[in-house]
Amino acid sequence: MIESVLVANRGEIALRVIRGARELGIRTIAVFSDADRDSPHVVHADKAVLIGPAAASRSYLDIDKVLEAARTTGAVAVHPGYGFLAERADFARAVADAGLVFVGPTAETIRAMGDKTEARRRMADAGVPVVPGTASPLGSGSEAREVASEVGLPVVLKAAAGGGGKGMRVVRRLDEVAAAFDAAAREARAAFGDGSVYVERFLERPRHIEVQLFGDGFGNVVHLHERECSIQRRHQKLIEEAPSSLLGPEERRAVGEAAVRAARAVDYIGAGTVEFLYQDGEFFFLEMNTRLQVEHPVTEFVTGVDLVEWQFRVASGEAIPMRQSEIPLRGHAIECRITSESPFDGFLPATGTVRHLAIPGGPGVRWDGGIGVGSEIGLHYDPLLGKLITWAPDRESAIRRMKRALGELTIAGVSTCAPLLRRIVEEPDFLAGRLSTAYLTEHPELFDAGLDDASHTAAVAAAALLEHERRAAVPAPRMPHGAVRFSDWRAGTAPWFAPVADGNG
Amino acid sequence: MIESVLVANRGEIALRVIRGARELGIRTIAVFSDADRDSPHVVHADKAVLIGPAAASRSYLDIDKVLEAARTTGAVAVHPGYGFLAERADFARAVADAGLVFVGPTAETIRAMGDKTEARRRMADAGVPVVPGTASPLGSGSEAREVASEVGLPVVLKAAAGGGGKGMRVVRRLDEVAAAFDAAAREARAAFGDGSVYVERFLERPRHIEVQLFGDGFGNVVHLHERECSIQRRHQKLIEEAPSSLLGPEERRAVGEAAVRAARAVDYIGAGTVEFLYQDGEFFFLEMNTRLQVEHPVTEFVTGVDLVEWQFRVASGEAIPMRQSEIPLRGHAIECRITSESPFDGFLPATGTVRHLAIPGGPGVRWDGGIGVGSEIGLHYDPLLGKLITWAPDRESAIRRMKRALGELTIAGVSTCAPLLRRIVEEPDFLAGRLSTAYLTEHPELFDAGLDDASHTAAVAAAALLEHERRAAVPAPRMPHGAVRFSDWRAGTAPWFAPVADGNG
Amino acid sequence: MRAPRAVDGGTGSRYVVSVAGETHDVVVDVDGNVVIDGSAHEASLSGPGPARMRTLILDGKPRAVCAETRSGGFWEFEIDGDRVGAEVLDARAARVRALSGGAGSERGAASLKAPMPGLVVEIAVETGEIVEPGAAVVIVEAMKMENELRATAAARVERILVAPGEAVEKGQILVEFAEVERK
Amino acid sequence: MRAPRAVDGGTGSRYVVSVAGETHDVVVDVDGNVVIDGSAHEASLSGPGPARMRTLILDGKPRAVCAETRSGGFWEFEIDGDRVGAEVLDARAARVRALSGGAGSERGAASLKAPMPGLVVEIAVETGEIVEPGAAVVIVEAMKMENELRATAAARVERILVAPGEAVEKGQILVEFAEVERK
Repeated sequence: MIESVLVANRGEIALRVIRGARELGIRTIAVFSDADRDSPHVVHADKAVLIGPAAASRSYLDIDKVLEAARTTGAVAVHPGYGFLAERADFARAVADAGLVFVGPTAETIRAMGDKTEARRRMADAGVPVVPGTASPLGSGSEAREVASEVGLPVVLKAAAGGGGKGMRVVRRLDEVAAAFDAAAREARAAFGDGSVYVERFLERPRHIEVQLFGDGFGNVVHLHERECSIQRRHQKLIEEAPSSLLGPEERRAVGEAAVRAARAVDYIGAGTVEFLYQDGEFFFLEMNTRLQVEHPVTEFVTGVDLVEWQFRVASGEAIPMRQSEIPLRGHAIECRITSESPFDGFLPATGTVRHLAIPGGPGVRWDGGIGVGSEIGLHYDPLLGKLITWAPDRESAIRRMKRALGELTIAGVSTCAPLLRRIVEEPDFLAGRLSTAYLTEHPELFDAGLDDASHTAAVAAAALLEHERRAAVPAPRMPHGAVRFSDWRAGTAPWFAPVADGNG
Repeated sequence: MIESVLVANRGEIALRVIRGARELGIRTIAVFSDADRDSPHVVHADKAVLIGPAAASRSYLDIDKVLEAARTTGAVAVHPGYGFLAERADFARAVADAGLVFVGPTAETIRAMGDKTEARRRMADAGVPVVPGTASPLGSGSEAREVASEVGLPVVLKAAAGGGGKGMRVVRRLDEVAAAFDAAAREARAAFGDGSVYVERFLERPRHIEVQLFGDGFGNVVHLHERECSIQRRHQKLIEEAPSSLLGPEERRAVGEAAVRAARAVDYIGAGTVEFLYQDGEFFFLEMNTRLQVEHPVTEFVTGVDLVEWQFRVASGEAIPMRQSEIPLRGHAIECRITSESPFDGFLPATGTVRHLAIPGGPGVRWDGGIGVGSEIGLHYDPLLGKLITWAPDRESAIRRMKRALGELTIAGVSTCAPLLRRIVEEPDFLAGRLSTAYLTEHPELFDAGLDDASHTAAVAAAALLEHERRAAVPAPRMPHGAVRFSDWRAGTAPWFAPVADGNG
Repeated sequence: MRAPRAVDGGTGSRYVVSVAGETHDVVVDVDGNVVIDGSAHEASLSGPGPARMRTLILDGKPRAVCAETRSGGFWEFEIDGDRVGAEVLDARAARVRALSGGAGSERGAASLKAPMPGLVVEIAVETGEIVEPGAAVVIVEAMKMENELRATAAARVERILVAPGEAVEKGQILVEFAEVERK
Repeated sequence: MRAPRAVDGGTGSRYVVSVAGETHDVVVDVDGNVVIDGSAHEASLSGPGPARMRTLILDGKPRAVCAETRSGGFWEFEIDGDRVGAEVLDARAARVRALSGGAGSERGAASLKAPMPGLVVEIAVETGEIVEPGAAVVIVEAMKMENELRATAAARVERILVAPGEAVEKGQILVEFAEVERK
């Protein structure tokens, strides 16, 4: 087993990796920016190294600083988590060149799968079905327009270096293609330093099904069954589950085998995920993510496998400890992403200081968080505060457990998407497994703010009692007359900008 | 399914029961004393009823007040949790007489098993081996002395109405029997309102193995495998696990079948536990607990069964949903009880206000707590603040995970036993599974307070920096010269009174 | 803990509470029970004090309330899993506001404020233009995502106060609007 | 944030810190680094302020510190999972204490205080008696358990201040002892 690891990340995933390493007796080294000095991922590491200011480009994305931290602390391996440098082939290569173990696939695999257009080519060659579209990045908005008219509308523009919905635009009218191309390219350049954009036919109501893979470099490639991540907004996953309620045993085996074929085609080593879109009985390869996924805990719950442990074992030169037939699939797991976003204000990013934190507990509940009381939630990084995961013997029970757990979760001081999640886990289509990536746009009623009568009355009582108590505690202040009030402009229930949830990602 | 339930308890077990009920859609009614107005078990219920002052005798132990609360809220069932009224046959009968469903066995079963001497008789009749001792309560200290000399020293004096180590005394010298009898009777009277005491031969180094049972009144009785709870102090369990590292498949089946035999002998309905002592290849019946146990989560982790759900199903007249052969046993689970006690001061009860709470997370970790930030920890109730439970595919991994999780747990503002637990999960005999109820007395080194050099240096630096910061923030106060200091009398590492951990309970 | 005496008689302290656009008369009596628009409710608010988790038990139903106050009777809290803003005036202040024209007087004017700090990427409107509900007004980049701020009502663009490339603070006014007369 | 100037020269603030019976000279420099008994350590203490979780990074190793202070330089905190008490004097106060005889002067006298509130069940000693280490002195009931308070050193019982059946507060003196001369 490797002796030590530097975790080149922050937030919940850095803490997740540190937890896994600690359990294996691996010495852990955290890196942190000025903004993260008090983060849980720092305090739970054996060593912590300040690598720069809050801006990610000057800290978590700065390869030289990360490698310097590894050198000074004597780290023998580097775990990239997800995001930041996780899918940067040059980083994987720089880590290897520095004589360190990169916990992930080879730079060549990352490069091939990171270029979404090359990935499409290689998968098509390996006999894995892909969505119709361009085979290479487009040169301009007008070229994009041409291709779009060939492929047929609607189309989706995607960053070749992309992921997570960034640099992605769905277009339904030909005259909007050029402007959308410019916006997508701009966003892609800002997010990935690469403005390349390509076009695919846009599937209107697909389900997002992905398969967890593991390869070990000894010729073993196994899958750990599928996850379904159809509940998305702005191409970003919001709720994930395992297994998919869609698949029967036959389809499960078929899609698992297709994923293994895809992984073998690129000599895959470590943890990876092949994403598919499913529509009208057909699976299409979407992309391969050459890293741990945000939603890996649902797979851990239904298989009992610790995926981070497997990552460290494979990175240490061990073989995968299970055969395909030995990998269990037990019960059902659901994950809700808790982000610092205001769901009823079009998912506007929210900021604040965490003043109170109540984490759900009890049977079948897991919390993977990256915050503590006192954490400052700013705008420098991804808004993911934590993930709430539940397990139960069947999907219905897992959802009921999630509903119960969401009711216990309190993060005071910053708006989160939890109020929306609480509505989804009670919504009949979700309960029945009638899912697609268009789910949120097809359920605008979920975004109608407004308390029920009992809650409204309780809010009135609470406000009166709080103010009454405050006045009793301090000399009564003079009330400003006709002062600030909630603006008409923002009043009402319509969000500032409509949630665009019709993507693939 | 029953429509509503009143939970006649407080703290973590009340919250556990409320969680289970909520997931089944059962309306929940909490009761609370003046001291518990802000407790998590109150806020997570659908209704909450104040039933009296802090003293348990005037609130949680007051049968009339509990039944009155059930009546006014229209509860159709009552769940007693553990402790308080859970093993009071008169309560079970009063609940039934009020036309409510008691979530537990019949009053007759509770009475028979609650009288430890009658339980011994009935088990002996059913062919379950019992520890040599008296068949009925003793009349006086001198009678106790007589019996002790017959059975052979050492002996243990036990409250007939007892449980949880209260009213229990181990005696090794004949001339100490009479005084110990008086003390045990006094404690038993205070704790259970019944001063009856009986005598058993004391096993010096037994292991505590218990079997989880379920009966449904349709003739089905199953066991959910065993737990081992050998790590105890003052007859109170501190660490529990499932399965026991002692048993092979044959022994597991044998002890499970003995437990089922015991349950059938009393027509058992609901969740129950048969406790055995194991020494030198032999099992002896210790007692039967006619309720949910504190340590039930380890069984839930290895079987995937929600025991509270099963309790509600059986109480609603459903049959047990699994056959014996279908009950899984997967991996290994460990539970650490987190109590408000100072382990290095002889487990003195600690009080305080919870100022900060950091709950461990990540894979295979469960927290069942009854406290939140702001909770006042007083002396009115049991010192159990919460339970930390971990699961992993094998015992070694589960312990490593527990070590990691204990490292993440912070409860600031009140002393807990966590520092001792952190030492136990690294101690070689514990790691090797060399356990007995004498474990803590045989490992006095665990109680040697004292930081290692690095921690000592960190403490010095922290104190200097904290004081430095405090002085910078406020005008420097004049230091009192030659003022209060840590008393010589209490200095040193010896605890105020030695931990007495050589019990059975 | 004693509250100021009620201003206009009665046996408790009187407040006017606005939640989600609705206004209610509330009386808090000496025991902490409340009368809302004439209906009496048994209430208790307990807990370790402000900025912490509080427990509200209203007519026997417990709820966690974690509240923050901004100055002058404005409260924001989570209740039953949703976030709520509330304004509490005492009875006298409410009367004064009503007499002076109160909340109604500002109707028609509105401004678009930056909902978070970020970088202005694009201004999608021009001065004098009438925007329709749903139309993009300004695009602000934050967290590497472009956020399109759209109109929720029809309005005329009065002034544009920022330019593309400009960094803006949360709450900074980006565009001012005038009301559009509807036929 | 500036600390009081160092009393006896040097480039930082000087303190005498007692932890677990050991005393150390500590200098805190303007950057918040520390010199402990002449050894320099890189240090940073960050976090949201007192009564909250703080992060101490000492020579690159991070630790959570959750500290409480009682008045006058006494700190109690959890570090690496153990609870620690510490006393911090500035250099001048430490010198004055040393000159006046300081900590040593009270040796020999001791008292048994109630470690928690409870009910005295039994007094196991008599005035004038010499108790041996490990001997029971008083039995106090709390949380329905009897707690035997035992001697950890030999001592002569000087005064007994409570009686069986009496309710006692935490910290209340139960028995006073005098030192026993050892041959």
